[in-house]
Amino acid sequence: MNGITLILGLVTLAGALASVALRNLVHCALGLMVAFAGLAGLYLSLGAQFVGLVQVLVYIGAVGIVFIFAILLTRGGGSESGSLFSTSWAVGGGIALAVTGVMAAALLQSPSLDRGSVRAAGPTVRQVGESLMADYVIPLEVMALLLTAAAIGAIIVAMPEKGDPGAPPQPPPG
Amino acid sequence: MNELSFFLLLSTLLFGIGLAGVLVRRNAILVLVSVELMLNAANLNFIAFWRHGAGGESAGLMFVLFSIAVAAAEAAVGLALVIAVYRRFRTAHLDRVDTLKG
Amino acid sequence: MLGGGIVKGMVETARNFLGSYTDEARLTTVEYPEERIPAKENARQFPFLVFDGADPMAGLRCVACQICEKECPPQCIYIVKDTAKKPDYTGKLQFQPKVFNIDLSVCMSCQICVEVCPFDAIKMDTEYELARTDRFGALVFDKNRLAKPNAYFHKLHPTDGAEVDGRLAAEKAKAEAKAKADAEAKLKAAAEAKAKAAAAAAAAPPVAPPPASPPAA
Amino acid sequence: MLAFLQSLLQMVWKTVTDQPSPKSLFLSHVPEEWRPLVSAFLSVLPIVMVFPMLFALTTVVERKGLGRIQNRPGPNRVGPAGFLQFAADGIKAIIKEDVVPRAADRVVHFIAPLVLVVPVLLSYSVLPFGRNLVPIDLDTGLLFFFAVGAVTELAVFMAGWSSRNKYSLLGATRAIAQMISYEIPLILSALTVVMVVGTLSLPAIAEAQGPAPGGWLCRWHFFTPWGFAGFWLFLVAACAEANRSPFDLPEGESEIIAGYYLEYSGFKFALFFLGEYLGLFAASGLGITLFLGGWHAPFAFLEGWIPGWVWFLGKLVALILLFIWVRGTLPRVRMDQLMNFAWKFMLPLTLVNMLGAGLWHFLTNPIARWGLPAVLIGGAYVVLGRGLMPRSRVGPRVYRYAD
Repeated sequence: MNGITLILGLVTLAGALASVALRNLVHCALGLMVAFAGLAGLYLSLGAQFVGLVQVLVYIGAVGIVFIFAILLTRGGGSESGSLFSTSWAVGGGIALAVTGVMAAALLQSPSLDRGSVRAAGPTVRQVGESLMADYVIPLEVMALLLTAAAIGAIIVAMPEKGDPGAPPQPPPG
Repeated sequence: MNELSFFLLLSTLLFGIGLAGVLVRRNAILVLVSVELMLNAANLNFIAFWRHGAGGESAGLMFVLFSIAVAAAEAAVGLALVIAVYRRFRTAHLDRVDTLKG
Repeated sequence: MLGGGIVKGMVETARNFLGSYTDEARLTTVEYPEERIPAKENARQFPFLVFDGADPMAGLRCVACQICEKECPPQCIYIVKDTAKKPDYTGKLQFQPKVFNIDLSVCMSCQICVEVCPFDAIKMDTEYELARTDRFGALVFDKNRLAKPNAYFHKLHPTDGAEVDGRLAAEKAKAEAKAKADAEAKLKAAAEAKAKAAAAAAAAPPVAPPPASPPAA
Repeated sequence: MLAFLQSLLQMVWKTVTDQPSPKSLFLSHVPEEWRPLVSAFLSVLPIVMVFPMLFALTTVVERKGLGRIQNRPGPNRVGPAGFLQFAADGIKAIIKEDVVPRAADRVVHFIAPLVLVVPVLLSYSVLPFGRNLVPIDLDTGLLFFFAVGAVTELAVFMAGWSSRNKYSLLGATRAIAQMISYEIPLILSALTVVMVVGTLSLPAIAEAQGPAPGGWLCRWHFFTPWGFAGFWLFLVAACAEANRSPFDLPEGESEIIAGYYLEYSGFKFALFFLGEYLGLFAASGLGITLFLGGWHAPFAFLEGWIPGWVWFLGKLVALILLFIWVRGTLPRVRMDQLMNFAWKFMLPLTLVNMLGAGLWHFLTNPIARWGLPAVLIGGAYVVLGRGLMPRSRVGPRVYRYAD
């Protein structure tokens, strides 16, 4: 653990905090991007080059943009009006704090974390590709199916229905 | 504190922030954002354990790759649902989407 | 075939590109500060005031009738009438402007002032290099700055100038003829009156001298 | 001191003549703890100097070229034949007032140009500019390039949204939609090379396109059926990714004024301009590395005595001139044409192209190896092209009443 890792960790946490605590939804999404970028940096510092770059490509390039489009499509671009938090925010925050505390305590007390072996560097792209195509070929295919189904499903769910009472009013003809 | 426990602590905090976001924020999109944070916390755990694990296994990396793909699918479907809900209720605020009638 | 049109277009632009180096006639642009296109006869930019003779202020045709001020759509003209009068080209005494300002930053070069002017006193200039560093004071032109000799107007718009001069000369000739006729009539009347008076003088003394005739322009 | 200068000169000489590890001798004169920093600095410095300079010259050449295409001389006032115009423009951009709209989101508005330029500069770090000139020889170079390029979309959104201007936001959403649509053909057309060469490392891909043993022609991927198609697909997709004409809808001066950088002025606007051009150069450099043999000469006998970076730079300049030529020729496409072109023409064609690359990889008979992918890709091109054409043929307009 060196200084850069620490800084990346702090950046990630700051981004994560910003993404759940800010009032403006677009700022939240941008905070989420910061957290993703920090995580990608952490992956790189852990020697997982391929995963780190995939993280940037998929999370920042695709998921983040989808979030931003969803925010704009639900008119969340301005500051959120009304209550920022739910009515039971104290209970929820308490539960989250408790879970985090329990996990952190368990973690700090665990004796089995002191492992000596540290991997020198990640597998090369060739190794990643070979294991994807050999050992993990069935999960890969299932994943392809899942992604296709998700794409079709997302289109169908988001498509406006004919005669939907909530659908945006059609402009009068003529 | 060694490196592994640093990363595990980091991922615990990340998970905690995500959990708090899910439980506390009431905008549907922000709930999804928080879910993504929790997923990423799990990914960080996988990578950290892969790095400090024994043997030449790359299962941790593979799991993260698949997890990222699942997260992409989840985000697409989840946000499509949010948009459908918004179209029906004119809001993405979960407390105001409280009817089960179709 | 998809893409054929793109290739055709690319060939065309390549021909333009190479042709512009080999054939100077293709270049349609004018290198402005060094080269200029001579202004067309009907070109117009901003108005100016025409004066006759040598002295700009004495020869100003404007009689401060304020028609242009009223007609100007963006209201960029400001006129104050002078109390002193001066004779115009026909020799008639007319008002003259004490202040005549045109704000060029407001003027829209519509030429309506020229159309409505009954005295051919305001005409359109073709000067366009009017950039100033001060956009408030420096672009308000007063009558000294606006006054330009009739010869300048002739240089800009020869046809228009000839027509205006012809008309003015005709009017002046008419006015002179009228004045002459008037004078003759008056002379005649005076002679008749004189004769009458002479006839009457035998009975009574003369009453008053005849009124002075207007001076010839 | 003399030895230090000598090593410095030797480093420059080794860099210019394509010799391996030019920095090693020089770095031995640097204190131990400074070496990584100096090494990184020496790698970054040429990129930061050469490419913005190339950008500056490109702006002038582009304006002059477009002018000549339109039969006018173009900028010719500042400096000899107008070639110092970029200096005048740069000085103007720096001393201009930086206007930020009152309603704008100031922080995001400030960060957006940086988020655009920094990743673009980062993407240069994996491109091999010459035989031994690659800043970082990443195992995952191609993935790095695309991952870093994906951040551009975010910068565009930040710029458009933070300006609080409806034209900016429209431009940003247009740009993002366009970039996402064309990223898929871009990556898929680049993947054919990865399939054949079997690596994501860009220096290795460039290395694989050297002269065949005993042959006179270099094995550029451009000289194969899938590589030929892939190169043009890549070029079109890169053009759209960089928002270049004829795909410059996000700017669309006639309808949305200037798109996402409408509310930027002065130096921030210059940064956007710089980022856009540097992105174009980077994409061109990637296209050169993937398809046009990187730093290899086209013929084997030219190899070696002309240094590799000269070839790379020459190809880059040729591609830039091609982009300028295209910009001077083609009018801007419509939004629906843009999307149709991406999803109904580019995407299927890149998929067929991948199939062709696979056939090329596995077939051994030279006739089948050349013929099958060529027929496949050519057939797909014709069929898809016919499908894109409107049903009723476009002919000369007939006037029924006015004559």
